[in-house]
Formats: sequence, structure tokens, C-alpha cells
Amino acid sequence: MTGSLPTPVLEARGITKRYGRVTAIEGSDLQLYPGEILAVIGDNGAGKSSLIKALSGAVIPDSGEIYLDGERVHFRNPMDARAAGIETVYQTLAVAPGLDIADNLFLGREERKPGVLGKVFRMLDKAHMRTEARRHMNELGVATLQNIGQAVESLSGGQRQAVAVARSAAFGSKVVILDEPTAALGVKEGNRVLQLIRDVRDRGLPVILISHNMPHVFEVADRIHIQRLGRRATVITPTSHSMSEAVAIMTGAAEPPPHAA
Amino acid sequence: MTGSLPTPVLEARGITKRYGRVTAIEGSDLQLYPGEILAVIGDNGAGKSSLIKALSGAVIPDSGEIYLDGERVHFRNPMDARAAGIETVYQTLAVAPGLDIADNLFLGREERKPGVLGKVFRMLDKAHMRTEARRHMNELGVATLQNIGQAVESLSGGQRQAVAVARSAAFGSKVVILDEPTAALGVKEGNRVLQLIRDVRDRGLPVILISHNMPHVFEVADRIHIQRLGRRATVITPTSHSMSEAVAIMTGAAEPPPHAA
Amino acid sequence: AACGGDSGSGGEAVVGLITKTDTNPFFVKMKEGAQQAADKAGLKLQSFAGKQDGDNEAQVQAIENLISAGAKGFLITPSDSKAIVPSIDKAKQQGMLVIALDTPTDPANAVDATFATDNFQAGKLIGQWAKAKFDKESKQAKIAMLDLNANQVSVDVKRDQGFLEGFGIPVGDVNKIGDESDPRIVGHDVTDGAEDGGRTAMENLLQKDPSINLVYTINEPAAAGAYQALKAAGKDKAVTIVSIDGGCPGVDNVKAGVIGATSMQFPLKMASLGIEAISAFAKDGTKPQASSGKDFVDTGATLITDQPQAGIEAKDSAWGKQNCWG
Amino acid sequence: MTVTKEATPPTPDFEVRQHDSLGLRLQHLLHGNPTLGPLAVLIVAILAFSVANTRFFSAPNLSLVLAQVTVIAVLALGQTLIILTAGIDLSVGAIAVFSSILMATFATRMGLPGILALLLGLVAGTAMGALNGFLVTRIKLPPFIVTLGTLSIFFSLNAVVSNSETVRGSDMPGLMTWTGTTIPIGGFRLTYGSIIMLLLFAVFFYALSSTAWGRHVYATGDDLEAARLAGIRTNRVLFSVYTVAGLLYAIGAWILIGRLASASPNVGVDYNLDSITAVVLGGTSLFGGRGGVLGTLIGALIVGVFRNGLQLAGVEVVWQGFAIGLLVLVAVSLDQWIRKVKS
Amino acid sequence: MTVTKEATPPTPDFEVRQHDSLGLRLQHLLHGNPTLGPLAVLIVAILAFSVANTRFFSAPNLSLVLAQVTVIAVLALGQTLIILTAGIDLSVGAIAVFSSILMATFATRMGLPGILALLLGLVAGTAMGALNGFLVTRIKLPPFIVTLGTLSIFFSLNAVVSNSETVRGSDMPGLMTWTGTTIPIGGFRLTYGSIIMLLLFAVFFYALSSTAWGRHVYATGDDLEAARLAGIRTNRVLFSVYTVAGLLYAIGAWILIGRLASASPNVGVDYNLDSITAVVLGGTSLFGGRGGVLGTLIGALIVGVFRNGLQLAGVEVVWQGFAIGLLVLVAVSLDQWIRKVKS
Ligand SMILES: Nc1ncnc2c1ncn2[C@@H]1O[C@H](COP(=O)(O)OP(=O)(O)OP(=O)(O)O)[C@@H](O)[C@H]1O
Ligand SMILES: Nc1ncnc2c1ncn2[C@@H]1O[C@H](COP(=O)(O)OP(=O)(O)OP(=O)(O)O)[C@@H](O)[C@H]1O
Ligand SMILES: [Mg+2]
Ligand SMILES: [Mg+2]
Repeated sequence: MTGSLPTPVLEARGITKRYGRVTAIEGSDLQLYPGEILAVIGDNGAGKSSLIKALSGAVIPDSGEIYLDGERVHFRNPMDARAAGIETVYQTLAVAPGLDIADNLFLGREERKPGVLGKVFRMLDKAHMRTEARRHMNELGVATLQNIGQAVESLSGGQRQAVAVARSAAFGSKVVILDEPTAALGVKEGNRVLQLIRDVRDRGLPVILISHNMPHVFEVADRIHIQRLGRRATVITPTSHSMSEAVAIMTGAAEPPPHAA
Repeated sequence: MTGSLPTPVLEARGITKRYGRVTAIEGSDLQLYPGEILAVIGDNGAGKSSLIKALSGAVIPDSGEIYLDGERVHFRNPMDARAAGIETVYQTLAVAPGLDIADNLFLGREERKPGVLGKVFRMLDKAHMRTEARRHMNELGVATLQNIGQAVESLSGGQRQAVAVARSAAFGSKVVILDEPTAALGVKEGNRVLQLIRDVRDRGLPVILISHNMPHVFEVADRIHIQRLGRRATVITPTSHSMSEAVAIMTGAAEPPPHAA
Repeated sequence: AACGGDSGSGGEAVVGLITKTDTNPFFVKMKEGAQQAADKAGLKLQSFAGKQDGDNEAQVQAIENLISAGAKGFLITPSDSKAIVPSIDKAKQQGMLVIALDTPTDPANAVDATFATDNFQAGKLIGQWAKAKFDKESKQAKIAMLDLNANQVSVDVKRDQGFLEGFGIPVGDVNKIGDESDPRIVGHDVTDGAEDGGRTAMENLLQKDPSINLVYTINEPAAAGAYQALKAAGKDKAVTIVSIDGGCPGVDNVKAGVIGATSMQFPLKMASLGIEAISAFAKDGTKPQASSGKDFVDTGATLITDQPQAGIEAKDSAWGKQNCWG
Repeated sequence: MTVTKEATPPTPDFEVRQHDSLGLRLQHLLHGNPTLGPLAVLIVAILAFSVANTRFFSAPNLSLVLAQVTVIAVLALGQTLIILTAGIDLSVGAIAVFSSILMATFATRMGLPGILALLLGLVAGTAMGALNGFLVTRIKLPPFIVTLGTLSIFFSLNAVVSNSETVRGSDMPGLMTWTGTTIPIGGFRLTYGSIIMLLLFAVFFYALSSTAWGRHVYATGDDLEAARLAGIRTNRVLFSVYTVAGLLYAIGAWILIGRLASASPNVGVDYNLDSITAVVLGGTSLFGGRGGVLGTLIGALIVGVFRNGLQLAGVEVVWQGFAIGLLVLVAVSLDQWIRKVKS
Repeated sequence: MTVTKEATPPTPDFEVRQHDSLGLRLQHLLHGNPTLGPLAVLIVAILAFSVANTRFFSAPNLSLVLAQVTVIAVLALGQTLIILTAGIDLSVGAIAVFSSILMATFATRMGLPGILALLLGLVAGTAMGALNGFLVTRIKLPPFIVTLGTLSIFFSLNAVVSNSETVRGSDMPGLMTWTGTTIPIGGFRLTYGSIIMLLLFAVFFYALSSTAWGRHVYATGDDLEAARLAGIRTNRVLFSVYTVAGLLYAIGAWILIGRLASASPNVGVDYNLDSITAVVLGGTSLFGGRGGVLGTLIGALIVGVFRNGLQLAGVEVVWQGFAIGLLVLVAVSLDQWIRKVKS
């Protein structure tokens, strides 16, 4: 993946975000190239979530620029980014706790019944959405789900995460961003998500994956962006560096190599 | 740790918990012996969190019995369990989002100023609690924390988890229960927590650790309780089984060995 | 009582008007009267109102503000006749002339003068009229009493008891609503003095006893609401409604046959007389005199009906229309 | 660390295992239908009052109760939408009363034809709701403050425009008071107003449960930030809710004119509290995202039944407040108890 | 997978990096002190009214405003505690008025000595608060419903006990009306009631910010379930809050008797809305866990200043509602804008 690179699909330049006294990101850059899985790793509080929130319109950075396919964009809210095809799973999941799984999966892009019912009366096709929801959940290997009509708030931690992941994988059309999508997942479910990420990439969509799980990262990532103290320390690849080297850079124990790209 | 075993410190027998149509735990057992680290693993939705909630008084099981040091106990709320020395980190963390780190660490066991100020005016010793809080957070290696007076809701996912873990480690006096304490943590922070778990055990307190992270589990656990479909499938040890065997039992791909204990 | 003569900024002497609420048309009329009189006398009128009937505290604040503004005196329709007295005392100590309008204070001599309708008398008039009408038609009365609210404020009590007395029903304690045991009374309910309350109360009482044929109402909006309930039940022809107020829509309702008779009061007159009295006091310190035989200046109550009964003095709705709330 | 051996996920075997005792069946029924709690309360109240006075449970009296709650039910419908989004509307009474005064003024003083006066009144109510929505979504003020402010403003304008005078229904075009016309159905005497009210509840029940807009209202009320991150245009949803509520209040105003056969600036002092009470008695959470309109209809009926029933039972006026307070507490405790059964 | 090589954690280098422009300093100041927003609004209002009428900014008039807000401020103090726990109290007016009637009745009709009547009144108010607390924590009813019910019950009992009659201050022992006595301080004329009020605010400011109880109140209001899981006895906290609020309302009742020199069963119709308004204007969130008592004091003063200032500015009664509504909206917008500056 290194070498002469095409225009990034998504690019951030010099993003800074402060909250009162706290500096979350400090002039951070990021490039996501077509068809790649870019992992973002870094210590707790390194600014990973803040950075991707800036990319997805969830926070508006204090300064810095964002480019989509080389064109400057200004996302004022997550809807803007979503309209541009960027689908995100937030670390906080962003699910509506009182709604059920199908409702959450299709939130904001509900499907209507065909014909008059749907067109004139705008009636939702609940049966269809439920079937689809079950299919998506099964795809992630969440087999313990007893009741697809259960409110999301009563799901187990991992089930809830699976809902959020299924949503983004199903609907992303340009970029999929996943903020620690496997943190609460079991071994099997986690592996399914990794497979899903590869599938998404194979569909041609680039993916940003934030994770603390180094084996996961090294298993799927094409390139690894290391975030440190609010800045990009460097970008490596799973072949150029070992896990422990990556961790050493991440924690500041080793000097980051000069960043090639 | 196997062989002839002393009275369990904490024991659950035949715990069942249903939510409407959903069965979360179905006659599940658990034994925690003195001075051990017991890992609980299982698929998403296997009932791990529900089981430990029953042990910590956070939910009242529909049926089943709980024994502490061989004596039957009835926890009506988390305070009862806490008074009995059981300290728990819930998967949902159970932190007060608007309060700051020190407030959360000392929630429910605030320290008062010495002398008249504390005795008569019941004045909190805020300075001392802050210093302690910083110390506990540093112990977990959370170095990116810029402002100890920050509201917990504005912390990064991992920082927030660290607060909850620090609280239980600092105050548990009989049993410490940790529900996925490292899910949101970075590599370094995660390892610190593992070390912390060992330290707690070395202080003589048994620990229950729920985790999806098999390397973590196999690194620290003395015994591994495998939960499956709301029941205990079996108990193994890191030496008796390999990781992939454990995962196979967990997911139902392999028959659980008859449970020895 | 020496008033400082200094009336603050602007040079114009300030007078105040404190009503119970600012939305009731009765008080709107009062304000009109006061404004006219104040303009004529070259006084600056400051008006105040509570949010709701019974809102004593707003009136206390109003008096405080008037004291602070250095007013010469003020007119007040007390929301709580007793509770307002200490504040009035304070104002009088500052040398202000205080006149109660419409509702007397308790004790009545807490103010320098009272310009009021005799509410008991107003109730009595419609009671007598109804009695005469029912006697003439030799009907046995079944009475619904639509009062103001559960608080038994003085206007409410006086009108209610006046009506009963006029109708010849023993009232028991005249300071208490609802302690009568006369079987002709079907029941009491409260209306908040508005149409919606009137209608709901009437509906419920009709359910309790459909043979009701006489309805007393605290005021004309309540009467209008009650009429709608009767009409919906098909009883509007068979039932007589009496009321008190004499507002222009009320008079229209008398003309339309909705209300059998109403006692008209004269808020505009009360207020303008009151302001004139304060103006006179400000000039030379004269205080107003009470009507003979009463401890207040009776601005009168006139029975308005298009079905006059022998021996009971009344004016018709045409006269009423010309004089409504004059 | 990847696990390759993996069985096809077995359908969890306890899905089918049903606990078929009667109690558990009831549990599940109540679990799925939180409206049943308030409904049970309503039924118990009706039974109790029927015993207290035989006249209570008669077609005419029940029609009466329905007519008495019609206006408040329509207002509470709008209030429900707003409360579902975790808001609150204190301006409901002010908007309704002001709208009715405007309709009456257009139709009489300004001499417009009935239909035009009605439409303008509806537009005015909608605009007032939209103003609330604007302040909530654009200026980002808390709904409590916004509607507290506009409450004051609309009531003041109401007094100014009406000159505090009542407009009589007989002076207005027939369309204005049409909503008060009754049609007999069996022994029942329904007003057109009540029919409109029931239709509105049906429409909004449908909209909330079966359209995307409904899902978005719930999601927004449940967790505004999550809904925003999930890509819902929460501002648009909130604005639509306040605006639609304004329209509903204006329809309520029209029904009010019909019921009172007049437009009076002095009615409606209790509409705020009454409408919120109906919503809360109906089981909708003040924290948003939970509840629905059917509960509100039942909640409004509960209040109507209490008031009417107590009067028929001959409870003295001073003690009625006591009785209503007690009944509200008992009713909600009962509901709470029913919910507890479910788990 | 364990990583052995690990440097000593460097102190993050941007902790020290301060952005010291004036604007940012202001930001940080406001960030740490959310009370400053309402305070700024109060100051602006005072300045504006002082320009409109020179009489406004005089010691006697300012003392007047303080006296006028004293009762509502005490009630709003109790209301703040309850709102901090994500509750709401609609019975505040009913408890205060009923307590004042009870004190007066004890002292006159029952002829008890002043101190005893006062104490019994305080006990009664506390008991009413405790009843609310009991219903909220034991029967687990929503606070809105609980206090709606007890509002009705207490007001009804109030009418029964008082026989709807006002008791005059001159008939009561001096202790009852002592709170209305003024002491001149410079040109100011403070009442003892106002001094008690200020002391109460100081006490609760301390209790909320510097005692464990205060932390628990915030934690409970912020996230009840989390607080419970963290081992807070949330029921005990809630019960204590409702009970203490009841006591505060009873103290408010005592001050009320002093202020009006009478105990009247008919006052207090607006106490619910007014007290909640003061709390919300003071920046406390109706969703619990955020805010504080200083804001409430400022909120109460803002309302008092608006009312008094508008009257002095010669705004007509019918337009005063309009002006107050507008001012509330502007005030909170201003506050919102100030908060936005901070980020
Ligand atoms: N709303 C906020 N207000 C104040 N500080 C914030 C806010 N959001 C984030 N921060 C701070 O910004 C820094 C970066 O947070 P961020 O969530 O981006 O970290 P992260 O790299 O995603 O960490 P983790 O791996 O723990 O999720 C942290 O120190 C955090 O405390
Ligand atoms: N309050 C509730 N209401 C309804 N169902 C619930 C509730 N809490 C848990 N459940 C269900 O019970 C089952 C067990 O949940 P639990 O949280 O114990 O799983 P877990 O083993 O901790 O899973 P995870 O690894 O994902 O955290 C799940 O199917 C879940 O949906
Ligand atoms: Mg993060
Ligand atoms: Mg779990």
C-alpha cells in the first residue's frame, strides 16, 4: 500500500480541537486511501475518538481542514457526513436505548411499504426491517439474541455493539469508520467483525478502524496511524513494524520513524 | 488451585433471572475460592454480566442462592454487597457523569477533613481526595489525563473505565469483581490493569474477571468459568486447556468436559 | 397624616389602581374609569393586578411599589379582604388615601372609604326576582349553585348567600357557602368564574339531578357556560339562570333569553368616583363620606331583566345595553 | 488467536421454552402494552363510581365525560408529542386560548367568512408553535424556559387583542361553533369535536408507531445526542413537533369555541397542568422517549371520570381536591404495581 | 503479547501550554463558574432599569426587591434540591401555605405559645415533605405525580383547616411576624426574613459543595442507576432531599407570615411556577445533577428585578406579561450565548 499514492478518499489536515483547558487534538493529520483499511491506534486519551468525530461531523474542529476525494468539505453535523457516504460507529455507540434492534439499524433510513401504503401513508415496512435486522445480526454471529423486538437498552454490552456495527457496515457507501467496534465483543463475534471489515474493504470501501486490540489491528490493517498526545506520531504498516514496536511508539518508549507519505 | 478446595469465599447456586420473555441466566452456579483469580468467559449475551450483577446485589435473582464464606446472604441492593466487602466494576461503569474523577473515586466513601471541620461541619477533604485520585490514576498508567477536575463525562472511553477500575481496586476488602475492565483500555493501560488484578490477588483478595480478551484471561486467571446460554458450561484452568479449546467450548463447537469441582 | 407633597419624577402626582386580575372585563372597565378620571384630574395612573383571584401577595407588592413611587393614594379591589389590611395600614402611615373598590376590606374601616356594589344586595335582588317568578308560575324550585372556587372568597360568599336569602332559603352561617340543608338545593360546584368551568359544573350537577330548574351563577361567563350545558341537555327552555355582573355580553345574554336576570354593577363609576376622591384629598385633604346608613359608598346594583316581576324594581336589557358597566 | 473451528450457531434453545402459567401470560401482555396499566386504572375507576352512583354508568353521562375531556385531550395530544421529545410545553393554554380569540376576532370584528377565520386561526396557532420550535432548536433554549416566556407573551397579546371581552358564539359564523354540535349514536351523544379528537388520536397513533417521523420523535427524545450521531436531523424533528403541537392546540381552540359557544379570553387557566397530568397519568415519561398517545387519551379520561364521578358521588367541593389528589396517587401506584408484576 | 519495554509516563507536555489571551481567560472563568451567566444577566437588567428610572437603583427600592423575592427564594432553594435529583415539586406552594395556616391556627385558635406554634408548623412542613419523599422512594412514583397529588391534598386540607379564613398577624404572637421586621443597614432596610433566607442559601451552598451529602445529591440526580450501583443509598438521599425541602418550605411559610403580616389560605397560586422559574433561570438543569443554589438566588432576583423594574419604567399592566416573557427569553439567550463563548 505504500509508495506512490492516489488522492486520499478522506483527508484531515492540521485538525485541532480544544475543550476549555483540555486539548483533545493538536494539529493532527490523517489520510485514508481508496480500498484500504487504516487502523488508528494510540493511548487512552490520545485523541483518536476526537479525530474521527471531526471527520464525521460530530464535532466541529477549532481549526484544520477536511478533504473528501480531494475537495474541501465542511461537515456541520453527522447528517452531512452521512449524506456524503461516511458511516460511523462511535465509541459510545449512538443507539437510541428505548427503540428496538430493527428500529436502530434503520434509524434515519427507514424503509416504507411498497405501493400506496408506503407512498401516501408513509407506512413503515416493519416486517421487512425486522427480517433484515435479524439477518444482519446473524451475520455478526450474535446467536444469543432471543427477541429481535427487545429494546436496545436491555441488550448485553456486546449485543448492543453488534447493532451499531451492523448499521454502519450495511449502509456505508464511501467510507466506514469504526471506533473500537470489537471492545465489548466475544472472541467469535470479534472475529466476525474483522471478517466484516475485510468484506467491506473488498466491496471497495475504505475503512478506518480504531482499536486497542493489537492482534486485531495487525491482522486486518493495511496501514497503521499512530496517534500520540493529540498528534499523529507516524504511520507504519504491519509488515514494517512489529506489534511491540508499534506499542513502543504509541507509548512514547520509542522514537517514531519519520513518517513516509 | 484444583484439587481439594476450601470453602468458597463467594458462591452462587442455581441462579435464574428472567426479563419478560428473555432468560438471562438459567440455573447458573459459580464458586470463587480464596486468593484466586476466577475468569468468567462466554459469548455475548451468555449471561455473564447478569450473573455477577446477581452476586453484587445489582439485580435480585428470580431464584437461586448466594453464599458468602459459606453463609447464605440476601443482597437487596449494591450497598449490601458493598458493605459485605464486595466491590464491583460494572460493564456500564456506573460512574456519575457530571462529577469529576476524585468525586467518582470516593463516591459513597468520601473522606472528611480532620478535626472540627470534618466532625462537626462534615467538610470534605477535597485536596486530599484529589491527590489520592491522581495517584490511583497514575498507577493505572493513565498519563494523558490533563485535568483531574474534569467531569467524567468528558473523559475518553478508556479514561472513564480506568476511573471505575481504580475505584474497585482501591476499596475492595473481600472480593473484587471486574466486568470487562480492559475493554476500552489501551495496551499499556490494559497491562497495568492486569498487574493491578494480580496485586489485588496478592493482597489476598479473590477476583472475578469477566473478559473477552483470551490472552488476558489466560495470562492472569487461576481458573476459567465458561458461561454458555445462561448456564455454567464448565470450569477449566489455563493449563488444562488451550485458548482455542476454551473458545470452542464457549461457542458450543466442542463438548464441555465434565466439570471438576 | 402628612404626605410629603413630593410626588417624584415628572411632576404629575401618582395614583394607583390595584385590581384582582388584569384580564377580567370587569376590571378592565374599572381601569378605563380610573384612567378617564385621572386624565381629567391631571394625575398619573399606575395600575397593578394579580395573576389570579386570591393573589394577595401581588397586591402587597403593588402597594409596596406605590409607596416607593410616592403615590398620593390608590384604589384597590382586595383579593383577600383580611390579609391585605396590614399593607394598607403601612400605606396609610405614609399619608396615602386608600379606597377599596367593589370588595370591602375586613375590617371595612381599614380603608378611608369603600366604593362598592353591595354584593349581598346584588345576590338578594336576583334571589327575590327568581322567587317572584317561581311563585307566579307556581313551580317548585330545584336549584344549582355555581360558585367561584373552593376558597370561599368574600364576593363569592356574599353573592351566594344573598341569592339564597333573597329566594327565602335559610342560609345558616352567612359567612359560609354550602352549609344549607334545604332540599331545594341540588348542589354546589365551582366554575372559576369562566365559561368552561360553568359548563362542566352545570353538566355534572345535571347528572346528579336532571330536575334542576333554577341556576344561580357567580358571574355571567359562568352563566354562559351553564347555558351551553343546559342547551346540550335540551333543558335550556325549562331552566332559569340568574347571574351577577351586568357586563355587556351578559346583558346581550339577558336579551337573548340565556340569562333570566342579572344584577348590574358599575365598575367604571366606582373607579372614576374613587379617583375623584383621591384627587380631592390631594388638593385639600377632604375624605369621602359613606352612603347614608351604610359603611361604604354604595355605587348601586340594578336588576336587569326582560321578564319584570311585580314589586321588584328592574330595568330592561335595552337600558342595560346603554349602561352596561358604566 | 483466530478460532477456526466454529459450529453453526444453534438457535438458543430457550427461545421456545414458554412459561405458560396465567400470571406469566399476563406479565407478557402487560410487558408489551404499557398502556394497559392506565387502562386498568380507568376501568377500576369507572366500576367504582358506577357503584357509588347508578347514574354514573349511563350513556348520557359517559358521553358527557367524553365531551368534557375533549378539549384537554386534544391539547394533551400536542403536549404528548413534545414530552416524548423530552420537552415540556407551558404555553399550551396560552396558544389555545389566543387562537380561539383570534378566530373569533377574525370572524366577527374583522368580518371574515367562517372558513377563512378558522384557517387563519389554525395558521396562527401553528405559527405560535413554530415560534416555540424555533427558539428551542435555533436559539437552543430549554423548552421549559421557551414556553414559559411565550406563555407570558401570548397571554398578554390575548388580553390586548380581546380587550378581555368574550365573543359570543351566536355572533360568529356557524362553522366556528359547529364542533359543539352533537349527533346521537345510540344513547350516546357525541359532539363533532369529540369525533375530531378521536380522529386526531388515531392519526397520531399511526404516525408515531408506523412512520419514520414517529421513530425519529422517539429516538430524539430518548437520547438527543445519540439520535444526532445516528444521523437524525434532530432539529428538524423537534421543530416539526412544536409546530404540529401548535396546530393541534389551534384545533383544540376550535373545539373549545364549539363547546362553550363563545370565545373567552379568561378560560384555560389550568390547561397547562391538566394537559401534562393527562400525559403523565397515561404513562409517558417526562424524560422523553417513552410512552404514547393512547395512554394520554386514557389519562385525560381518568381525570374526567374522577371529576364527574366525585361530583355525582356527592363529595363536597372542599373535599374534592383531596379526593382527586388521593385518586391520582392511588391510580399511579396501581399502574406501578401492574408494571412491577411484569418483572 | 505483553509489552515489556515501557518508558516512565511523561507528563503530557501540553498541560502547561496556556493560551493566555483575554478571551480565553474569560472562557475558562465562565467554564468553571456556570453561575456567572445568570449573574451577568442580572447585572445587565439592573443597569438597564436604572437607566429607565432613576428611582430604581436606590437603596430603598433595592431593599424592596430583596424583600419581595425572599419567600420565593426560600421556596426555590428547596425546589433546587429536588430538581438537582432530577425531580420536581409541584406541592411547594401548597406545603408553604398550609404550613403558614397551621402555624397561625396553632398560635391563635389553639392558643399555643409562639415558639411552639412555630416549631409545630416546621414539623408539619417537614412531615409533608417527608410524605412526598416516602411516595417517591418507597412507592416509586414519579415526583411529578406524587407532588401533583399531594398539591391537591394539601390545598384541600388547607381550605378545610383554615375554613378559608385569613388569620391576621396582629392576632398572632410576635414571633410569628418577627420575620417581617426590618433593620436598617445604611439606606437599606433588610427584613429578618431576608437575612434568614441569605443564611439558608449559605448553608446549602456549603452542604452541596463541601459535604458528602452534597456529592450524593448530585450523583443521584445525574444518573440514579449509576449512583445506586456505585453504592449510594439513593433512596435515603432522595428521602432526605424531599424532607429537607419540606422544612425549607415551612421556614418560607414563617417568612411569608412576617411579610404579609397575616396567614392567608389563598396566597401562593404561582409559587410552583415561580420557584421552578427561579431554579431554571439560575442555570440548574431540569434533568438533574447540574446546577446549584447560588444560581437559584440569582434567578429569583432576576424575576424580582424584572417585575419591579417594569412597573417603575411605567409599562402598562397588560403589556407587562409581554415584557416579562420577552425578558426571560432574552435573559436565557444571553446566558446561552455566554456559555457558548466558553466553547
Ligand atoms: N467533551 C469533552 N470535554 C472535555 N474534554 C474532552 C471532551 N471529549 C474529550 N475530551 C478529552 O480529550 C482527550 C482525547 O479524548 P478522546 O476521546 O479523543 O481519546 P481517545 O484517544 O479516543 O481515548 P480512548 O482510547 O480512551 O477512547 C481526553 O483527554 C479527553 O479527556
Ligand atoms: N434488563 C434487561 N431486560 C431484558 N433483557 C435483558 C436485560 N438485561 C440483560 N438481558 C438479556 O439477558 C441476556 C444476558 O445478558 P448479559 O448482559 O448478562 O450478557 P453478557 O454475558 O454479559 O454479554 P456481553 O458479553 O455482551 O456483555 C442477553 O440476551 C440480554 O439481552
Ligand atoms: Mg476513544
Ligand atoms: Mg456483559
